[in-house]
Amino acid sequence: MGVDERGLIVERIEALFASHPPADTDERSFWGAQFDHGLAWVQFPEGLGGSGVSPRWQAVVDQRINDAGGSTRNRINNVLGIGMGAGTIIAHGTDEHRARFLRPMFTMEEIWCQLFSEPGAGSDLAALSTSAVREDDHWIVNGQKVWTTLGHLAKWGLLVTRTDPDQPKHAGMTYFIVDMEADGVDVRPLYQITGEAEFNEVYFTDVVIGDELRVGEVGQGWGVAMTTLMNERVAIGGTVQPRESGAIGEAVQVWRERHGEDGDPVARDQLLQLWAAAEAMRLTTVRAKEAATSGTPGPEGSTAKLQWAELNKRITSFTVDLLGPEGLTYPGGYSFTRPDGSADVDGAPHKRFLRARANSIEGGTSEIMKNILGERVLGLPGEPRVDKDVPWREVPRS
Amino acid sequence: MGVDERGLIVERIEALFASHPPADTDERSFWGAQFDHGLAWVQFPEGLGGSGVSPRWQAVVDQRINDAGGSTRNRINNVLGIGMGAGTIIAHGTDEHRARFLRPMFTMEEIWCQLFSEPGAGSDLAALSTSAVREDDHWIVNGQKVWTTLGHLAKWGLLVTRTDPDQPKHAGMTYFIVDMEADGVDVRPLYQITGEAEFNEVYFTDVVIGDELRVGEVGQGWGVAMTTLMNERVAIGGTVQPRESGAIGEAVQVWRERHGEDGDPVARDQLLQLWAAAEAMRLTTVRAKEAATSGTPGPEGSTAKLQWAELNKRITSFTVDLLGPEGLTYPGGYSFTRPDGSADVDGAPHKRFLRARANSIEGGTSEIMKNILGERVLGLPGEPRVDKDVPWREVPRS
Amino acid sequence: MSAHAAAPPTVSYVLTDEQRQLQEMVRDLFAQRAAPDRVREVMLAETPGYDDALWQELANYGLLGLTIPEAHGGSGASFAELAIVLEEAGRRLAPVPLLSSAVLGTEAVLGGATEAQAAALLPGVAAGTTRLALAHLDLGGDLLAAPGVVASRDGATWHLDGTAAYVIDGASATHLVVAARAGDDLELFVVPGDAPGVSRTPVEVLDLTRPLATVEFAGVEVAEEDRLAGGPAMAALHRALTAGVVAIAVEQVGGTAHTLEACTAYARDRIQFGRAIGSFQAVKHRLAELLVELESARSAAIHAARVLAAGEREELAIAAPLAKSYCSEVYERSAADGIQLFGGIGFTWEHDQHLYLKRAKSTKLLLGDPKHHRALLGELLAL
Amino acid sequence: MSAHAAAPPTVSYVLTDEQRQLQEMVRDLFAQRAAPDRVREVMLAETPGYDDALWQELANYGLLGLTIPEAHGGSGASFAELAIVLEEAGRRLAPVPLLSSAVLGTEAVLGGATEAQAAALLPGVAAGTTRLALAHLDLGGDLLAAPGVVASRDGATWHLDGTAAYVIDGASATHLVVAARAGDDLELFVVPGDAPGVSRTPVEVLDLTRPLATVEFAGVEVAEEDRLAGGPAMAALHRALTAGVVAIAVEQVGGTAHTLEACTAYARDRIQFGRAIGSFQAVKHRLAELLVELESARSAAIHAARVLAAGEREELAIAAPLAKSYCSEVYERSAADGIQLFGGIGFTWEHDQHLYLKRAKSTKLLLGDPKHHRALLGELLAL
Repeated sequence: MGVDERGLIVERIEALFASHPPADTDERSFWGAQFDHGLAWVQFPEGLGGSGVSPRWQAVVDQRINDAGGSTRNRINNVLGIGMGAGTIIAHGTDEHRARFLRPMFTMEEIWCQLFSEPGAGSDLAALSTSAVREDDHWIVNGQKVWTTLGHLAKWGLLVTRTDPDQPKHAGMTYFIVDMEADGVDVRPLYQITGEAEFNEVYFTDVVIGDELRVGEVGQGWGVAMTTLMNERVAIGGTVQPRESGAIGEAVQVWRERHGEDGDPVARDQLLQLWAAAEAMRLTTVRAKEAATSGTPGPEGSTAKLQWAELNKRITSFTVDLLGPEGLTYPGGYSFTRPDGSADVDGAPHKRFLRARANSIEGGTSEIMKNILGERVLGLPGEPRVDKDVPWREVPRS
Repeated sequence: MGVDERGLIVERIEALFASHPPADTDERSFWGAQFDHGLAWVQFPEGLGGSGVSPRWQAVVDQRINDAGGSTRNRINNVLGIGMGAGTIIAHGTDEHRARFLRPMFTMEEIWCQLFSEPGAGSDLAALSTSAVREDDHWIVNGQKVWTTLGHLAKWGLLVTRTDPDQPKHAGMTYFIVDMEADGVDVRPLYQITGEAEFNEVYFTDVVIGDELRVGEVGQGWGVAMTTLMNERVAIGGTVQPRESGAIGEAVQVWRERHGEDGDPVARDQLLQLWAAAEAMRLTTVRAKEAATSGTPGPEGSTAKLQWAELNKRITSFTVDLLGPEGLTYPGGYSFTRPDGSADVDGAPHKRFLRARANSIEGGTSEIMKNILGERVLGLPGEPRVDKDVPWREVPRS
Repeated sequence: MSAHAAAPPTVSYVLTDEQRQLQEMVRDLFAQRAAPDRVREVMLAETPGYDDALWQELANYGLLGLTIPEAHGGSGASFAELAIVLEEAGRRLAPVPLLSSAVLGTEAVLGGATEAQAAALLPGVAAGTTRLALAHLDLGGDLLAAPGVVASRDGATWHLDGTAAYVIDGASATHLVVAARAGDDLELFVVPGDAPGVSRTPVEVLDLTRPLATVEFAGVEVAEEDRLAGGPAMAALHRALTAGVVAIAVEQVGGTAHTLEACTAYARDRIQFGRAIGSFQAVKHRLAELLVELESARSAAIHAARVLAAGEREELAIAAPLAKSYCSEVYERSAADGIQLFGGIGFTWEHDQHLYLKRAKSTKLLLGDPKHHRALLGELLAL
Repeated sequence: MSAHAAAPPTVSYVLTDEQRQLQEMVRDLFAQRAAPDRVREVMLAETPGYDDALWQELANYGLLGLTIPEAHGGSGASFAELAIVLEEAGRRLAPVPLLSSAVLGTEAVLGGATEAQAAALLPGVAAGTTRLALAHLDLGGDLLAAPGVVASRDGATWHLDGTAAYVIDGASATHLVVAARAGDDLELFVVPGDAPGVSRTPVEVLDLTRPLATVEFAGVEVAEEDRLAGGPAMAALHRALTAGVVAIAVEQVGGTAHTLEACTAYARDRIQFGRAIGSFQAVKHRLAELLVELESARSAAIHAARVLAAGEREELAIAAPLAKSYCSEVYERSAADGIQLFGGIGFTWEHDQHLYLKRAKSTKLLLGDPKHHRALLGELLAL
């Protein structure tokens, strides 16, 4: 079977490259053709950007595109759509959703954002209170969301709302696709400790969403959101990077430039501890990738996310220490600007140090990740719950 | 007021020393006279070994005795009596208890032990199941206790029992003094990972205790036990030691003997981290002692216990690492003997390394200590409880 | 082995009634005058880099001359009292140049000036009209490295050339205490901040609440009478830096205490899963650990401040690096954990926790990082 | 910079069907034959220091010759298969001399022996009748330090004098592979354990499940034909020690995995406060962290075993110290945390967790501690 799949994929790649030489085709056209050849998400059905094969062939496709001078930056720059929304739409959307949204998402004609977290619903996402009230064939949405990456650029948002406050918290939610250009949607920059606004706050005031943009059944929004989040946690920290890249690569570079072989042995040992931990983690992603034979992300993805977040924080902090007195500076100053693109981190070690503080918060805090690992992987019992089996409106919130 | 107290104490010390020169009096006679002069526990009432003054004067007394060549080792060798039982008897005992037990406790004519923990009731002490059933003027006790220091040497035990299984767990307990030589008391050595049996298991089979040996009211055993435990946690880690003594002193000694100024800089920095932590902790005990104006031990004692336990574990483990290949050995071998005296630790670093593993378990685990600090000192709310307000016999146990 | 002796009993850890009153007064003052909005206003302003009204108020209360003799306009208290002010300033990140002027600058002058020089300089310092900054680092910025400024003498006039880096409050100080190499010697000069040939450039700093400047000297003329001539300049510089190290440790304790208090309050109020998050062990235990660390750090810092105040030099040589290394790490860990405990909101610019993280990171690196101070400790203990 | 290249794609991390069968078979075998009671019985017995019946069973299954060529009586598999056996042995603390004989001794012979010497020795090793032990440390016990044994040649006969310390299974081995100094050279000799002049004294060990001996050589006569002459002895010794380092890392993963499983089971069953203790975050989160650490350690150890099996020497030079340093620390932390998680019962002799703690501490120090291996790594990476 694997042999057939490989043959199919190689054949399609060659057909794609013949009609649209990667290096000589503009990005948008190329991505459209890639979609039409079933090579956007190879595990998706035919006609929806897929070829119905194992998702592991996607790496082969992307590698070939990169080798041939093409771009796969859409996966990064529209990550909330391509990485998380697409899988959700395939799993829970209607045929109309699939036909309408997937292709322009993949070609980046339409950017997507995610509207889950709220000021009062962070780790406890299911406590969310943004309301959607049905009127005839549409819904009226009011509330506030936070941490909305790309919100200011997005055409569409993945939105979870409270539709029945009298149900227990997990049972009264409904999931929508919302037009970010609709009346009553107000996107404001949210400045972070780096001095940049990578995220947004989004306010909804009497925003109208047609019922045809509902994803999943009324009251089933939690299950749909979980599909999106599982994809997110796999995306964070779960990809295989080259040895000595990322944060540890930067630490090594600072060490070589400023310390090197005459450097302080104590700092060197700390660097090597971090190097070893980073490499052991990297080898785990290699191993996990090799072991993954199906495309369904499971709780194992949480391991990588947790470990990466904690290690990234340690390494970036250590790197600033290696700078010595220059660690007192913030090159370029606090700009109070909105960076381009999504959460990719670049710039001086100082900014990466600050940016990394969010790693253990965004996409599931480290505490939540440990609960998930403990309960779903190790099978430990949950804590006594005071917020289940009672109507949402009766549960204390802040 | 402080001036009066000082004058009183100094006067009594001088009277004691005049009649019983510390260096020339046998220990037992001296301790008896010390008791009779009100200098055993200075904060206790007159006639019960005390002088009714602030407990801080005790340090002056003990210092003077030591300086004069006398011994205060009774405080260590009968620690469960002098350190914990005495305060409990003063607070909750009858006049008969006070008259009968305190003096021979202080003179070490009678050794005491503590019978709280059970195999199924460790951190959750209030889950204990050793039963005491009333018959006329006495009680019949059945059950098993563990971690009984000095159990094999003790004349008397501080015992907490379950007297009403139909009450919620904290309400159905009663506290007794038990004669360890009574019929039906079986003390067995409990070997530890060091190969020694510093503790015992104690089995009770139809042991008879007269009601006159009950401490506190029936059903009030939990409150009495708390008095004992507060004294214990203060005793552990709360005393002021000289700089560079104890575990860090041993680490420094190993470093000097085997490494010294040419030693590995990485190990030196680790040693100095531990040195700094140990000294900061020591200075905290100095500060706490100076700040303590009353003799009522409070939850602050938990800070010292928690910190000392965790640090002692780190230091003793590091010290074995400093030994290099000799860390592979266990000098003297595993003896399977019962050491003299109480939990004082001596011998090779290897044994201290193993012994220290229990520091964060005995006298309240570090997890319990953190709960106490979080809830009683910081005022954080407790967890939802499933074991309160229901009869003890209905609560799940293991 | 005398360096090993335990802290002498002359040092007391308990506040006197007067000290407690001072603590309450200063805490109230900073709570009112160094509220977060005001701190942000000052830190984002182009100039002057500190809050002059608050500074004058501190002067009016006599808090800028606590270690200055009464003969020179000070209150003749001790570093123990100054430490109380520094801890409270650290708790609020108060935007005033205490570290630069009241500690580093004042101690350098106290250590290096003649009586006449002290009489000329210190009354202004105590009154708040003179604000000193210590310029002693080269661009490499190593602690006690050869300064980047060279002094050459021409009769009764000196010429200063070179660059001093990472000068705390260097742009706003009225006077710079400049450590300069003069042949094989080190000399300290007091130079007006606006003297001809002095140019001061603010550094883009991680911690906006503590401005730094790069100060360049191009043929700056200094009269011989402005060379501190009361004693060896190296000893005076060492005295200033030791006091600075202790001051930072005390300030770090204040910042850690603030973090613990703020996080604890939040953990009591913030509800997730129908419960206050402080009821979860993941949060509760981390705060309990922080409490333990804070109390130890406080002990180390108080000890150092007290032995400094008591003039116990031998013990200070141990106590200062102990405090700086230990408190730096506790502050950094607590400030970083604070962000995690606050969660997403803690990562926003509008929340204050990041100001503490940045202060923690900066003070950890300032005047020698923990490894540096542990190495000093190792030498003293002969380990 | 080639040492920096990522792991070559030739190394696979997924078990083949055959390897999975081997893993299941060995796991079952040790579960039955190396149950805790049996481990304790062997460890407390005066002699022989290992379980001979289990050893013979391993031999019968062909597990003692996995890395020995078929021509010499082995199964001609690879270190990847041996690593599977070692991990399972580590999981059970199986009382068999795998590390000493199947790894250190066998690799020294494979690296140093002539074809004839290999043909004479290895069939017995594979059959379990020959048990090798490597004697290469002096009393100082540093890794690769000058051995404490000196060899002097007299015609076709060598004389060995001196002491070899910390010889793993040295008292029970049938043959010792002795590293000795011969002038400026290093030589390896194969000496029967009961040769005249050899005296072997068991060491009082922290980890009773892995006996060590001090072996003294007093004018021991060895024929030239028992000097390993197939290649440079230093290279053979290095090969043996590298394999030993990787073997220990793999074994440490087995011990860590056992600890996590045992603690998790206990945390599900043990009730305090009316709840399984695994429902408390203090326990749950620590176990989750342990899971993360275990999986990383496993990756590092498997990687090292696979590159060793694949003969990728350049990558092995990085992979081996990486695995030893990382897995040692994970094992030690997990084994110590295990005691805490079990609480009081975990501190008793009758509970098994202390056996893992002692194994963890011992293997951390054996053949170079983590700092040593990180220093090696630093040299290789030019950091």
